[in-house]
This record gives sequence, structure tokens and C-alpha cells, in this order.
Amino acid sequence: MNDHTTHSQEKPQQLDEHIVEIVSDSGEGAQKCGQTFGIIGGKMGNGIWTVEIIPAEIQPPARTPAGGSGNRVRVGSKIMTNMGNEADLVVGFNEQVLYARIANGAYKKGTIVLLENKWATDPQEKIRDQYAFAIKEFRDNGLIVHELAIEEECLKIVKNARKGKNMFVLGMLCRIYNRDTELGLTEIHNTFKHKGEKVVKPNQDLFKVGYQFAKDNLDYFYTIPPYEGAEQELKDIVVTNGNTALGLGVMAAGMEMVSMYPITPATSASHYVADVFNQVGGFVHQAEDEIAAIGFAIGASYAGKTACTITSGPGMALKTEMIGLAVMAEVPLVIVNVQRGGPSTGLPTKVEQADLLSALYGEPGDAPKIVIAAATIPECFEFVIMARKLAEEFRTPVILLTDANLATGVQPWLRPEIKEEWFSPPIDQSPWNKDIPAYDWDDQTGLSQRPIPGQPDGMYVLTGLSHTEHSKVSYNSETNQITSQHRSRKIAALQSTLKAPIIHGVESQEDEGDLLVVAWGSTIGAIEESIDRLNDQGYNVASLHLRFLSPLEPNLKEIFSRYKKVMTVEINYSDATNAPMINEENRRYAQLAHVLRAQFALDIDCWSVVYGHPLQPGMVIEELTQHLDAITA
Amino acid sequence: MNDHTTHSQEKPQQLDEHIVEIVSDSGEGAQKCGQTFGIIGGKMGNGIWTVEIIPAEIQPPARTPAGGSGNRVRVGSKIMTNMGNEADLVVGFNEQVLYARIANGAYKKGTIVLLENKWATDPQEKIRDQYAFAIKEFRDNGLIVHELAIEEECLKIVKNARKGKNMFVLGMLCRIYNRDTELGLTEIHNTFKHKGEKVVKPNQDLFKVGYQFAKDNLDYFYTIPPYEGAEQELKDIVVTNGNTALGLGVMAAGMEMVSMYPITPATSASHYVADVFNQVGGFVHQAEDEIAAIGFAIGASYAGKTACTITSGPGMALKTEMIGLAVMAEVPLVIVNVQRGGPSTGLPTKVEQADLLSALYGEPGDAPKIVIAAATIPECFEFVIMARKLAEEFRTPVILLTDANLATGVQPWLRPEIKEEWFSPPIDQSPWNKDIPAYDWDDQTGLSQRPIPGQPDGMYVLTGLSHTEHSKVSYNSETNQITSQHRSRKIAALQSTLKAPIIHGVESQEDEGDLLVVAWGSTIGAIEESIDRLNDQGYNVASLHLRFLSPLEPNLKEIFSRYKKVMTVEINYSDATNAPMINEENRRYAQLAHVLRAQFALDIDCWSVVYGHPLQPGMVIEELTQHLDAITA
Amino acid sequence: MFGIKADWSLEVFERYFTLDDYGAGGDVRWCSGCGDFAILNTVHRVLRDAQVPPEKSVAVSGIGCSSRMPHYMGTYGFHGLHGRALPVANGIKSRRPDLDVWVATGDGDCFSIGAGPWLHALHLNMNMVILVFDNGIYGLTKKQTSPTTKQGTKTNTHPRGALLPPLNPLTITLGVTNVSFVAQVVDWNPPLLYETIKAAHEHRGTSFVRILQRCPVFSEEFTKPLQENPDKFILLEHEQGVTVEDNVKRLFHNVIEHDPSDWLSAMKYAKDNEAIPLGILFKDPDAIVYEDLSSQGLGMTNEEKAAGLNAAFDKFSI
Amino acid sequence: MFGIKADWSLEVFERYFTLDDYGAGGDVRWCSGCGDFAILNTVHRVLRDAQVPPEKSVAVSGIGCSSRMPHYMGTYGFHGLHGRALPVANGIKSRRPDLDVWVATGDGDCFSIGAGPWLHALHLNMNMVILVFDNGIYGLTKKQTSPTTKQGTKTNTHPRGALLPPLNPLTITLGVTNVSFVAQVVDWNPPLLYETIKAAHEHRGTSFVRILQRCPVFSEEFTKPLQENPDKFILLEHEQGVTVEDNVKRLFHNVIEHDPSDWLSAMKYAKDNEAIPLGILFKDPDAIVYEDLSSQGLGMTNEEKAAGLNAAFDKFSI
Ligand SMILES: Cc1ncc(C[n+]2csc(CCOP(=O)(O)OP(=O)(O)O)c2C)c(N)n1
Ligand SMILES: Cc1ncc(C[n+]2csc(CCOP(=O)(O)OP(=O)(O)O)c2C)c(N)n1
Ligand code: SF4
Ligand code: SF4
Ligand SMILES: [Mg+2]
Ligand SMILES: [Mg+2]
Repeated sequence: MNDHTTHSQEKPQQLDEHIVEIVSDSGEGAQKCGQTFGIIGGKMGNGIWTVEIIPAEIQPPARTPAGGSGNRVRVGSKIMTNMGNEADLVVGFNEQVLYARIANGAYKKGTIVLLENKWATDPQEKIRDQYAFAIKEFRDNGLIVHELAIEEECLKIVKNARKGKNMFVLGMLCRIYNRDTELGLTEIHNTFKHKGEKVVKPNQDLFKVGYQFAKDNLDYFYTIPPYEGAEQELKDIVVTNGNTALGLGVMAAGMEMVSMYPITPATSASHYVADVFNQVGGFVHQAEDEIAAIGFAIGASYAGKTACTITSGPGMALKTEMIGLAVMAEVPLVIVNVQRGGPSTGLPTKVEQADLLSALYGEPGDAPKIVIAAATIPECFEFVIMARKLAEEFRTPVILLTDANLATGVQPWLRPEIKEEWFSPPIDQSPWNKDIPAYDWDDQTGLSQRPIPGQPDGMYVLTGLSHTEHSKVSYNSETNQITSQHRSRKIAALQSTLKAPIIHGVESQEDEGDLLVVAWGSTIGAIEESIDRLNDQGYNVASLHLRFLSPLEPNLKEIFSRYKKVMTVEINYSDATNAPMINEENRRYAQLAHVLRAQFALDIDCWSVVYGHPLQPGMVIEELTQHLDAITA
Repeated sequence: MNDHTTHSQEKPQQLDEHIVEIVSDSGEGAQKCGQTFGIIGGKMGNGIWTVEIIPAEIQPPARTPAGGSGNRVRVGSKIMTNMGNEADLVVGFNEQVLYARIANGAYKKGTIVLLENKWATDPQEKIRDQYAFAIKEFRDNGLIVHELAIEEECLKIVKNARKGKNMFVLGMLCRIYNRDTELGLTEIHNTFKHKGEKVVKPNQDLFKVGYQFAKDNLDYFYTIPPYEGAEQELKDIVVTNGNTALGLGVMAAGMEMVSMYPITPATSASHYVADVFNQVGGFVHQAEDEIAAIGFAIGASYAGKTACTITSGPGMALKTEMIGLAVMAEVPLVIVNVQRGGPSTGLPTKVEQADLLSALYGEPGDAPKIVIAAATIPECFEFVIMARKLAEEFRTPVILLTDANLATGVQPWLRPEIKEEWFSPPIDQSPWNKDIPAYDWDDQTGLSQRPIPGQPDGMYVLTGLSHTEHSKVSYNSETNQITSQHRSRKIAALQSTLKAPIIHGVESQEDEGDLLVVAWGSTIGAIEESIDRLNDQGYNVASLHLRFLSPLEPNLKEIFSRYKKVMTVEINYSDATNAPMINEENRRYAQLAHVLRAQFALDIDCWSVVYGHPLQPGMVIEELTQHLDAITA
Repeated sequence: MFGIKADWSLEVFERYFTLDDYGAGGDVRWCSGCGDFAILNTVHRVLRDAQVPPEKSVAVSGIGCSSRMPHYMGTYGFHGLHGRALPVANGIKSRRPDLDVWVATGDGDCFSIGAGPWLHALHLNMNMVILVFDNGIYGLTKKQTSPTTKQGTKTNTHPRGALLPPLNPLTITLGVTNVSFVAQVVDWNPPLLYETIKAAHEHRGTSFVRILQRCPVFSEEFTKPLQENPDKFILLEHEQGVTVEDNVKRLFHNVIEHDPSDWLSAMKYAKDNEAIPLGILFKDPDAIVYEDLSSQGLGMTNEEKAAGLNAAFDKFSI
Repeated sequence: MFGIKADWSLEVFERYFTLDDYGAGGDVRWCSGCGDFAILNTVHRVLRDAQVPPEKSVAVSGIGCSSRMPHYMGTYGFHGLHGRALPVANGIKSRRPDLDVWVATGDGDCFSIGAGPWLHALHLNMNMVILVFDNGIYGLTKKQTSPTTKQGTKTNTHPRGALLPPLNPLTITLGVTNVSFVAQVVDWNPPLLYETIKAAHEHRGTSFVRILQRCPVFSEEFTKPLQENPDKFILLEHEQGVTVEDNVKRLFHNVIEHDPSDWLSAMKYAKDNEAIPLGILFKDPDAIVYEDLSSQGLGMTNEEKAAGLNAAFDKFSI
């Protein structure tokens, strides 16, 4: 290791956590820089949580608020579960890209801004003026701005600083946060090795120079110790985003077919699977559209190879008719919906949890099915395995909801020990018992076993029309009533096997509380952190995070009865109670609130927003405080 | 008029109402016979209600229960609103087709069955046996069977009795119910005139012979007087089914474009429109599928010509994504869903009201829109006019729900006086005020006016992405939150203009009651008749029929509070409370019950079935009696 | 629950299948005079002659009169959604190349709502037979215009006559890259129907067979003029295509030698509205068959899978 | 609220439109080097030269980089759903034949998810220009295989190379009955691009123009070899097709006279993978234009409508 990267003698200041953002024009590599910084943190035993900052276009114009691209990394001495509130330190490649972040409320008074200074001397007067104006404005708003000659330094070793600046910044950050430089150099090596040593070397050099530059020019020098137990866990840790976890889950579930059509933010899961699926003998089919994609998956599933299709809002909309078929004909199938902002094309890259009602009620006719939602990145992995099993056991499509936040967020998680029972068993090709009809519904549970093509004596014709147990088309009244019952009862049967959910924020199940927050999906981290802080402040508040939405997890009614108030917190639209025109006869509730109200006929309140970004504990705490104060007043 | 058709001297027995069924093999014309019989009744000032008996296939095998095709006509001295309970008199062209009707509970002890007797002497032993067996079974079950030589009689005047027998039967029925033979002969003339006099004549002859035959051979001779006021109304009456009413509504609404793809039971509405649309300058576009159909309609609407698309369940499923676009981009549009049995292809020709939840919540993301449901055949007409106006005023798609029961049921209704204000105004092509953005949302109501292509200075680019008031793509948090609010608020704004619903079965609004039945759609007749009968029996029960489902009609909470129990009665699936596996944590409610529970957090019960046929007052009364007895116990 | 029988393969060896094994046994519910019967019977015969075990065959369809076909088969079947038979059939084949797949579809099902899947299934060229029951009308929904309805034919959606000249399914099909088998035939010539469907079944790849089909109830005018006047046809013969006995051939006055590897002349015959080509227009035995790719990795053991998964995890470990 | 101005027609008469009137004024958000710019500019020029009032023109698109085009137009625009530009454009035109309609779509938008609408819009042949921005890749979603991606090209969904030979949009398009204008061009030859789009705009019917388009970010290999080697092209010239100045022609070594009314030879050129045809392959000025039918009855007065409605009611009266 070179001299200039050895640790400084001065003692770094110890932090619990910091939130760091790196923001550049699109194409300048801030995303890579942030991801790598996160991974280094993860590998050093920190808790981390990353969120991508995604521009609106592929190549948005340079130096515009709309163009900001990068990464937010929350790194700390405990397991991180959400993106946190305002950032502590920001590296900006130009001043304009920071405006959108400021508009988003990403920074606070005291946030440190390390800003490329070359714009101060730009040949264009307009740019010089913009820069000067921004610096002043930033400072007036309480940001601590350091103007740094980043590009100038880079140009000392490379000709084109646009490519490479990000590794220089990585070096800077590694110095500031006292990271293990070996880890940094290794990550750079891994990133660029397929492009050859002639690319690896200059990037590593830039890293080192950046490190030294920060040491020489900046007083900031921190250390964030690993969380407790991290060291022994480290060897068992993987660091991935949710879509990669999803892809790993598909492979671990023993599914051999992902049939998909590209759509943001779901596609990267399929990209990942396409890359490695051959290692487990699987195949990614890119269909001509989402209808064909699910049709293809249903075909494979019908033939005994339960398949998976992965999509987002507009793609889900197109699959509606096919999902109805899968429900009616009882085809096992895993449908993953990586939710994005809607309705319609909406906010393609932004987070929302607004597809719950359409997952539950989207199909014309009565179409009961299993709907589950992953709350964390490891659950993106685990739930695919569970979904495949549920689909086959309950002979039904299973919709697994994740979202843009889980999809792109990076987190360390415990590497699971692979169990062969996860994989699907080889398909049965032995003769079917002739006396058993193709839909041998159990009267009590609605469950049945299915023949697989190739099984002698199992021949039947699957149909989406109303059908008898022998799968014969029937327009008979009783048949339709009874088969509808079976399809509904299956879901109830699943409920009877589930455990009551665990409540967060109370010591014992018997505790009564003032407020219970019910939620689902990727908001778990922000909400539980909020609950903890509120309880620390002396409030009496708890939260409950649902993974099963259909059926609902059991015991909710009893749990709800223990609280003075129950409300949901969600990232989807609901009318505010004090909005113009809105009253209790027309207020539109957040989606989980709607579901719970309908099921339990309890006056469950909600708070939800569609800002397109993950919940921040700050916002949640602010909102909940008002409710709590009202309850206890 | 010939001698043999003059009225008999004996005095007919006066009836309040009768339910008559004519059932034949498919292709033998029982449908035509029943329809014509219904129309004659309508024209004589009777209340009528007809329901088609539809076979499963185009040409199902002869003499099979699955093949029964025909018509049920309820005819009486009051306005008829539903199909009633068991039939009083049935004409069967063979005995087998009656079996499916019997299985459906269509007949009772004492139902008169007039049965073609040629099967008794059929050359095939199997047929002779089937016939003999059935006659015995029918009689054992209390049916009053008359074996009649219908075919034999027909063969006296025509060579092929298969074509023509239906008119003979029509003649029989006209004698039995003492119908105006002139009306009968005129209807026959109208039916066959395009085929020339050589077809009209024998059919009229068969009619006359049938009339005489009944006179000579049957003791049944009834009369059903017109309902009060019928006489003066008659000149203003039209007799149509609901799909024709819908088609007339499209024309009356001033819409110039129906863009559709064939699907049962919606298609006949488009058939009708295709036939006459040129009379009002309109055009029916048959698209390549339902997605293209709604896309085409959206295009026409965007260009200023609010269009209509008509479909059923599977077609609605396919339109999901486009409906989301219309909501997001605020395109006025009328979407008619003639509901059939689901899920999936389900029961194509049967009635169900199970598309309410998908209409409300089908699209991924938050997609508020207007949803209304016609309860009667005249409402099929009126609501299209209303839908077009609402769509344009609230700049939104409007979903109009009807169902298979309304679609094919025939009823007399008051011919409306045509108002020019129904028609859409000519599109505005004057310059747009440059200062007004394309979405000039009113802060309070969310409403805005829209520029129409061709208007100078109004140029904007419609998009399904999140957008500003200028329709510029925006991924800004505030923009998304605020525009979501606007779209939601519009619906609330509409609610503020609606009147509270009228309650059926109570004298004054202040009356408290034991039970309130809430319902929607084509069940109104059966339910209100049940309520009346129960109140006659001394129960205290009322009903409320909703036409607006989104927004809900105002004042419901207050109304509900006046009853000991509120429940919905619907034709869709719900779990019975006493079913295996079912408890209050997983019971799946009927669809309107779900909506009301979610909105009002009140424990609204439900009773619903998916038998594929319209509700019969008998079933409803039986069910409600149990609830009422439980309440008052 | 149902373990693999050790003697299963032995059992297969001893089985001989009769026509009855390919029928469903129940009533076939088409109108009398419907051309669908002839097609169904021919498929039964081809299967019988090929001795395909019924449990190894799957009949897939969309929605329509024609799409009822699986219900009349003694094989497995999938009667799915309108226009979507092909993606389902492709999916079935993707990981089950051992299954013998047939698709029954109609002119509306395939060329209208199913147009996208039609093109893309041809592109994939998976080994299956597509039988288009083309009656030039929507049968099941009772007489609406289909893409192949003749201009001017009165239908319920175009009571004053269909507005456009009909689509030509052959020129479109031939235009798709990787298409490998294109034939046209009529339902009322059993020997030609048999030979063509047999050739389609034997071909490895997607065999597209358009069958002009009688629907006496709703579109008599579609086939009647053709039935009455065989001169409207031109029979394409070739040793690489189909050949029929002389007595069949005699029905057609126009018989022409056409090499089905000649794409451009296939296109020329396909386009001809005056002389409607029957027989095999095009055949390419070398086109890529998609399941050769999609089924790779089939039969990997759990150990291999676990190893593969572990290798995947390794990339994200520390 | 906005009454018709009496002097409106007068106003039109006096207007002269510059290029600026056809642009949206704001930033155009495509990557530098993207071929979409050239197409956009050409459309602006064609509109300017035709002096179409901007408010009378509508740019319709699906979803994709290419489908952003309406946002960069000073006309009306409809940026709808992926694959569904054509039904919307057809609907717009159906009762507004007075509007000048342009469709911007991509190779994924048109040939993959939009394949059904593509065939059926060609069949309807409504008067509009379809510009397919064909970059052989999914651009907006970042490099997945499109139907025109070359076999073997590595993409994010096929990291080991696209599996199939690409679809040929021209042979399919030419196979559709009632198709009336088929052209192919490249974005990097402005004069040819201009002449072709101009001819497309002047043609009455659906003008299908496939534009081979540079996407330096995700599919350089799609156009690079063509840019570097114009010999891969064959330029189709004809007085009924396009003609270009000699200096442009000189870029191409292969120039051939091709009569665009000759369907079969159009098909032959279209099929040729070695010599990629540029120019107008096919043109049929006599094909039925659907809005001539769909717009019948436009402008009927309320009195006439009321009379028509009354006549309809009469049929059901007593
Ligand atoms: C999504 C959807 N749209 C429409 C229908 C109604 N439908 C059923 S079959 C059919 C057309 C049948 O025509 P074709 O494919 O030619 O088959 P045929 O009945 O003539 O054999 C239609 C429109 C449907 N079942 N599903
Ligand atoms: C229903 C639906 N599916 C998928 C997507 C995601 N998507 C957006 S653009 C696109 C493909 C774009 O490729 P292409 O049409 O070739 O246009 P380009 O970006 O290359 O110009 C896809 C798959 C979507 N928006 N909607
Ligand atoms: S309607 Fe036509 S296609 Fe359908 S079964 Fe009857 S004859 Fe055959
Ligand atoms: S990604 Fe490709 S097609 Fe899209 S804007 Fe960039 S260069 Fe153009
Ligand atoms: Mg057909
Ligand atoms: Mg593209």
C-alpha cells in the first residue's frame, strides 16, 4: 500500500451514522461511486441503505436539476432499514443537480456540500453566474459549501476527467470516512477488470489521489464502527439490491422460467437472472409484450414448470385478463410486481405502493388469489421461494409486490444456507389415478391436486369457462356457485395456517397502546425507526407490518381492539381529511386502510403521500406526533 | 279478420299476471316466439319482463338439457320489473330442454306444461322412452302436462315444421291469453317482410291455425288487463331490450363513435348501433381487439369527439391499461361494461354483477373515475346521455355498468321526448386563450377545461406520465402529489352535486327500520318487489338502490344509521358466514358491501349468489325473512 | 403421492392407440355441416397414424367455435383466452419439448386479437402445428366481420357490408423471419387435408396451416363459391411439399409444381387472389427452433442447481 | 366560453409558419449523437414546407426514446401507451379527417408490443405518416433485445447474444392487404430522409417509413457498419418513388430504378439481407382510406340527428 493511503495519525471522529449523497450529471458515474462506497461500508460491517437518485432521461442535458443522477448512502453502526432523513454530506459534480435534491428536502442546515469548483471559471458567463448564485443561495440556506478543484486534480492523471472523477470522489469519501483502502481498490478492480488492466490502473490511481486530496484539503475525518456482531456475521453477508435478491430468489425457488417484458423498475431483476440463470438450468424468455409474457408463463406452469413473470404497473394492467384465467383455471404461477408510481405510465423510476387494490380486485369477476408483499431486501429473496410453494400447494397465482425502493436499494443481508427443499421437485409423469378428477376439490379447503401433461390417464382440458371437477364446461348454476366457493375457500384455508403478525414497539403482546400504525412493503424501516424514536420520546405507539395481504394475517381484529387508534402509513394516494370537497362520505383512503376497513368495518385512519420517494422517518414522526397528541389530548 | 280468430264467447279468466316460458331446441325459434309474445303484451298495455333462455352453443345437439333455447315472459297488469319466480305456463318443443329449466328451479307444482307430443311415436325407441319417462317424472313432480300434436298440425300447412312451429305456438299463446290477433299478425308481418310475402303468409297462417287449435283443444283462456294508465301511455311507449336502449342512448347522447370488439353479451348493443348509426351521422368501428377499441375511442375523444366503447368482463380486463391512461390524462370517454359471469371467460351468457370492484380499483396506481350502474332498461338509455355529459364536464372516463339481464330483457318504457341539449355541441375550434394551461385545474374542484386539436394556441402534448398543468412531463414530488389530489377531488366535487338516494319501502324519510337492503344494477325489480311483499307481511324493511358507485350518492351514512341492520343483496360472490374455513377475519364480502364497509367502516352484511340467473323475489324474500326474524327475535 | 412407476416405459411400448383414444368420447358441439368436424377427424387420424401417446399431446386454443377443439380431444388441452393460444402453447413447449403441441385457432382469434402473438410465435418457430380454422367470420359470437371476411359481406357489425378487402394471412405469414412451414388447405378435401396436416405434424418447427373452413350458419358465401368451383384453386405439388393421389388431383384443374423452398414464388402464389393456392407454400427445415434454446439446462440435478446458486451468491459475498 | 371568432379564417390566411412554430421551444432530451434529432428536424422542415398550421397537426406516439418526439413538437401531441400509438392515431383521424397526423414509434413499440396494431393500422390505411425510429434496441429501458436486434448482439436480456434472426419489418408490412406506402431510409442522410418523409406526408393513406436510426449509447453496432459502408445499401429510385440530387446519389454505389407499384419486386428487395433497400418500396394511391368511411355523417345538424333518432324510436313504438 502506498504511503499516501496509510491512515492519518490524527484520530477520526467517531459517528453513529452518516447519510452521504453523491450527485452528478447523468453519465458521470456518481451512481457507481455511491454503490461502491455502500458496498465497502457493508463489507466493513456497517449497516447500510442506499437509494438511487435517478434522472428522468437516459441522457438528460448537463447541469440541469432534472439531470441529477447519483446515490444516497446511509451508513452506520447499526443495521440500516431506510434512507433516513436529510443528508449529512454531499458531493456535487455541479451545483445545478443539487437543486432537485434540495427541492426534495434531501438536505438540511449544516449539510456539508463538497462541490466541484471548475464552474467558477467556466468560459461561459452564464455558467459562472449560475454557479456563483447557487453557492450564495446554498450558503444562505445553511449548507456548508466547500469548493474543491476536483476536476483539476483528476486531469493531472487522466485526459478526460468526466470518466474517472467518480473514482477520485470515491477516494475522497474513503478518506473522510476512514474506509479500508484495500477494499476500495479491490472493488475498483472487480468493476473494471473485464475492460483490462489499462482501465483498472488509472481508476485505482484516481482513487488514491482522491484519498490523498481529501486528507490534504479537508478537515473532515470520521470513523463509523461496525455494528455489534458484524464481524462474525461478515463472512455470511451478501450485499445486493432488491431486484438482485429477487433474481436469486427465483433461482433458489427452483423455477426454470422467467417470462418477461422489459419495464422499469422491474427489468433489472430479469437482467440479473438472464445473466446467471444458466447456472441453475433456467431460461429467461423475453416475450413480445406483457400479455404474451404471462401467457407463456402460464403455459410453462400448466405443463408442470411453475414459472415467474416480473413486471411493473402498466405491465400488470396488461396481464389482468390472464391473471383472471390463472385464478379461474387454478394455474400455479408467480407474478412479481415491482411497483412504481402510477396511475398509467406515471412515475416510471419512482417508488409508490399503489398497486395493492388492483392486485386484489383488478380482475372482472370474483378472482381470489394470494397476494404478499416483501418488506425488506432479504424478503425479496425469501418470498419468491415461498410464493412458488404457495402457488403450487394452493394451485393459484401468487402476486408478490415489491417496489422501486426495494428494487434499487442496496443492503447487506445474511447469506442464506441453500436448502434443496427450496427447489421444485421433478415433475410427476407417473400415471394419474383415473378415479381422481382433474379438480378434485376438497369440500372443506377447496384444495386439489393437478395432473401434469405427460401423465397417462390424467388428460383434461383446462378452461377459463365455468367448469366441473372434470374440467368440463358447465353453465350450471350450482356448479358455478360451488366452484366459486372452492376458489374463495382456498385463501381462507391458507389463512388458517398463518401466524399472527408480530407487533413492533411494545414489550408484550398484552400492552395496550395509544396508536397502532399498520403498514406493508418497503416502508418498514422508516416506520419502525419512527416508532422507536417516538417511544423514546415517551409516546405509546406501535406498528405492525403485514406481509400477507390476501389472505390477511390472522388475529388483526383482536390486535386492533387493543389500541385507541389504528391507522396506516403508506406511499400511495389518500385524500387528506381537511382537503376541499372531502368529507367522510367521499374520502378516498390509502389502499391498505381501504382493505382493513372493508374487512373489519373498523374506522381505520390513514396517512399517505405520493411524493415518489421513500418515506423518511422525519416526515412520519411529524405526522404521527400530531395523531398521538390528538389522542392523548 | 277470419272467423276462427274472433274472440270466443266464453269469458276468459282474469289474471293479475302470468309467467310464460317457451323452450325449444336452439334454432327452432322459441326466442322469436317469446319476444313477439312479449311485444304484443307490451303493446296491449301490459307490464312485461322478458329473459332470454340461452343455450351454451351455437347449435347444441337437439333434445338435450344444454340445448334449451327460448324466452321467459312475465306479463301482468302492473309494470313488471323482474323475471318473477316460477313459471305458470310453459310450452316445450321437446321434453329434454325442460330439464335444464327444472334444474334452474324455473317451475313449480302446478305449472302448466304444453308439450309437443310427436316424440311419443318417434321411430327411435330411445326417444320414445325418454319422452315417456319425462312425462311421468314431470307429472310426479306436480307439473300439469298436456301433450299436444303441435307438429302434426303444422304439417297440415307447411312442409318443414321446424321452421314455423314457433308461430303456431305464438298463435296458441295469443288465444290462451286472449291477445289482439291483429297485433300478432302485424308483428309477424314486420318480422318477415324483408323475406317477402311468400314467407309472411305461411307464418301468419300458422299463427291463425295455432290460435284455433288452442281454442279447440285447451280450456285455458285468460285475460290480463292493461295496467292503470297504460292506455294513455301506450302511444308513448317503446318496447326494447336493454342493449337496444343502450344503443339508442349512444345516439341520443350525440356521440358519433362507438369503437368496439365483439363480446357476449355486449355485442348486440353495437349490432343495433351499427344498423342505425348512420341516421344520426355516427360510425361503429370494429377494432382488432379491446385494447385497440378503447385506444381508438380515446383518440376520437382526445380529438374532441367523445366516444363510447362497449364490452364485457374479458374485454374490460384488456382495457385496464388504457383506462388508467384516460384517468391520468383526463380524457372524457364512456365505457360500457355489460357484465357477464366471471372470473375469466366464466359464464359468457349469464348474469352477474361482479365487475364493480375491478371498475373501481382495477388499474394499478390511484385511478379515480366515475362509475355508474343502470338499474332498469330505460336507465340503459338515460345513463349513456348522462355519462357523456359527466365525462366531458369532469374530464374523465365514465364506466357505465349494465348486465346480461338488462341486455337481453325486453320491457316497455316511456318513449322519451328528444332534447337537443342531449347532443354534444359542435367542437370548439376557436383560438384557445394562451394564458390558460392545458390543465387549468381549479384548486377547489380539480376541474379544468381542455383544448381540442385544431384550436390555435391550445397546443399541448397529452401524456400518461406525471405532468404539470402545461402537460409537461414532471417527476417532481409536489406536482405528483397535487395532481393526484386534483384527480381525486373531481370525484368528490361530483358527489357534492348529487341528491341523496330515495328509499323504497318506507313512508317517510324519518322512519326507522329494522333492515335496509342496499343494492345496485338490474336487481332492483326483484328486490323492491320482495321489500313490498315483506312489508305487506308486516316486516319493517326498506331498500335503497344505488346508481352512483363512484362517487357514492350522498347521505348514506346518515341513512344507514336509521336501521338496525344494513345489508346488500347482489349477484356476485361472497362467502357465507357459516361456510367451512370462513370467519370474520377472512370472509370475502359481496362487492357493494365491500365498498360500503370500506367507506363507512360500518358492519354491513351481505347476501349474494352466483347462480348465473337473475334474482327471483322468492329467493330474496326467503333470505331476508331469516335476517328480519333474527333482528326482531 | 404419485411416484414414478418403474415399469412405465415398458407400458408405453405395449400400447397401441386407436382413433377413439384421441377423441374425448362426448358429444362434439358444432353445427351440422360445420367444417370443423373434418379438421378434428383429420387431427385424430394424424395422431393415430403417428401413434403419439394421448397423454403426450396437448391441444391449445383461444376462444371461438374452432377453439372448442381441445374439448373434443382425448389428449391434454388448454382452452384459454381469446387471441392468446400461441403464447400459452409456446410456454408449454418451452420447458417441455417432449410434448406434442397442437394449436386450434380461428380467423378472429389468430389474425385479429391474436395478431401480435401470431407474428411472434412464427418468429419463435417452436415445434408445433397451428391450425387456423378460417371461416371468414366470427362464429361463436354470431356473425361479426373478421379480418378475412370478404369486402361487402353483410355482417352484424357491418350490416351494409364489410368495409375493407380482407387481410391475406399467407403474405403476412411468409413475411415473418424464421417462419418455417406455411400451407393452405380446405376442410372439404379430406385427402389433401390429411396429407397437409400430416406434413405439418412431421415438420420440425411451427407449421402454419390455414384451413378454409365451412360455416354454413354464418358464412356460407365464404366457402360456397369455392366448393362449387374448384377452378378457383391452384394446387401446389412438390416432393418436398404435398402430393396427393390422382383421383384427388383430378378435382383441381390447376396443378402446379412448386418448390416450397422458393420463398419469392411462394409469396407470388400467396398474393394471387384469382388462383387460390392449396398445399405447402413454403418450408424451411433449417430455421431455428426456439425450444432448442429455451429448454437448455433441463434436467439439471439439485446438486448442480445448488452449486450454481452458490456461485451466484459468491459474487455478492465479502 | 371560447366562442368561434368570426374572423378566424381570415387570420389563418395571413399566417406564415417558420421552423420554430413546429418545435416545442424547450430542450430536446435525447443523447448526443442520437439519430432521433435528424428525424425530428426533418419533420419540422416537411411541416414548414407544407405550411401545415401547427394546431392542425397532431403527433402521436407510444413509449420509448422515439416516442418522446411529440414533446418536441409545437403541434398537438399524444404521448400514450407503449405499443398503442396507432389505435389512438386512427381514432383521432376517424372523426377528424381535417387533422394532419404523425406517428412516432420505435422498433419495440411498433414491432413487438405494437405488432397487432401495426398490422391492423396498415390495413385501415388512414391518412397519416408512421415513422418507425428503428435503432434495433430498446433504448428507453436501457438495452434489451428488440425484434430487429441482430442475432448475436449482446443485450441485457440476452447477455450471451440475441437468439433469433431479426424480424424484417418490410416483408411483413408489404404482406398486409390495403397497405399503400412503404419506405425505408436512414437517419444520417438528410436529403434522402427529407425527400422520403415529404413523399410520405404527401401520400394519401398510411405511409409507413422505417428509419434505421443511430443509438450511439446502446446499439452502435446496429448502424455503425452501415454508416461506414454505404455499399450495403441499394437506393431505389423512381419518378413515382423518391429521387435525390446527384451528390446524394453518389454516396450509394448501388442505385436501381424500381417502380413502387410493383409489389412483388418490392417484396424481393425487402427480403434481401445483403443489399438493404432505401427509398420507396411500394406505393398504391388507390387503396381504401378508412376515414373516408368512418367520417361519414360528420357535421350532421341537431335537427337531422333528432329526426334520425326519432326514426330509430319509431321502430319500437306501438
Ligand atoms: C377478450 C375477449 N374478447 C372477445 C371475446 C368474444 N369472442 C369469443 S370468440 C370471438 C371470435 C371468434 O371468431 P373466430 O376466431 O373467427 O372463431 P370462430 O368462432 O369463427 O371459429 C370473440 C370475439 C372473448 N371471449 N374474449
Ligand atoms: C406496457 C408497458 N410495457 C413496458 C414498458 C417499458 N418500456 C418503455 S419504452 C420500451 C421499449 C422502447 O423501445 P423502442 O420502442 O425500440 O423505443 P426506443 O426507446 O428504442 O426509441 C419499454 C419496454 C412500458 N412503458 N409499458
Ligand atoms: S357457427 Fe359456424 S363455425 Fe361455429 S360451429 Fe356453427 S357452423 Fe361451425
Ligand atoms: S438511448 Fe439511444 S435512442 Fe435513446 S435517446 Fe439515447 S441515443 Fe437516442
Ligand atoms: Mg372464424
Ligand atoms: Mg428502439
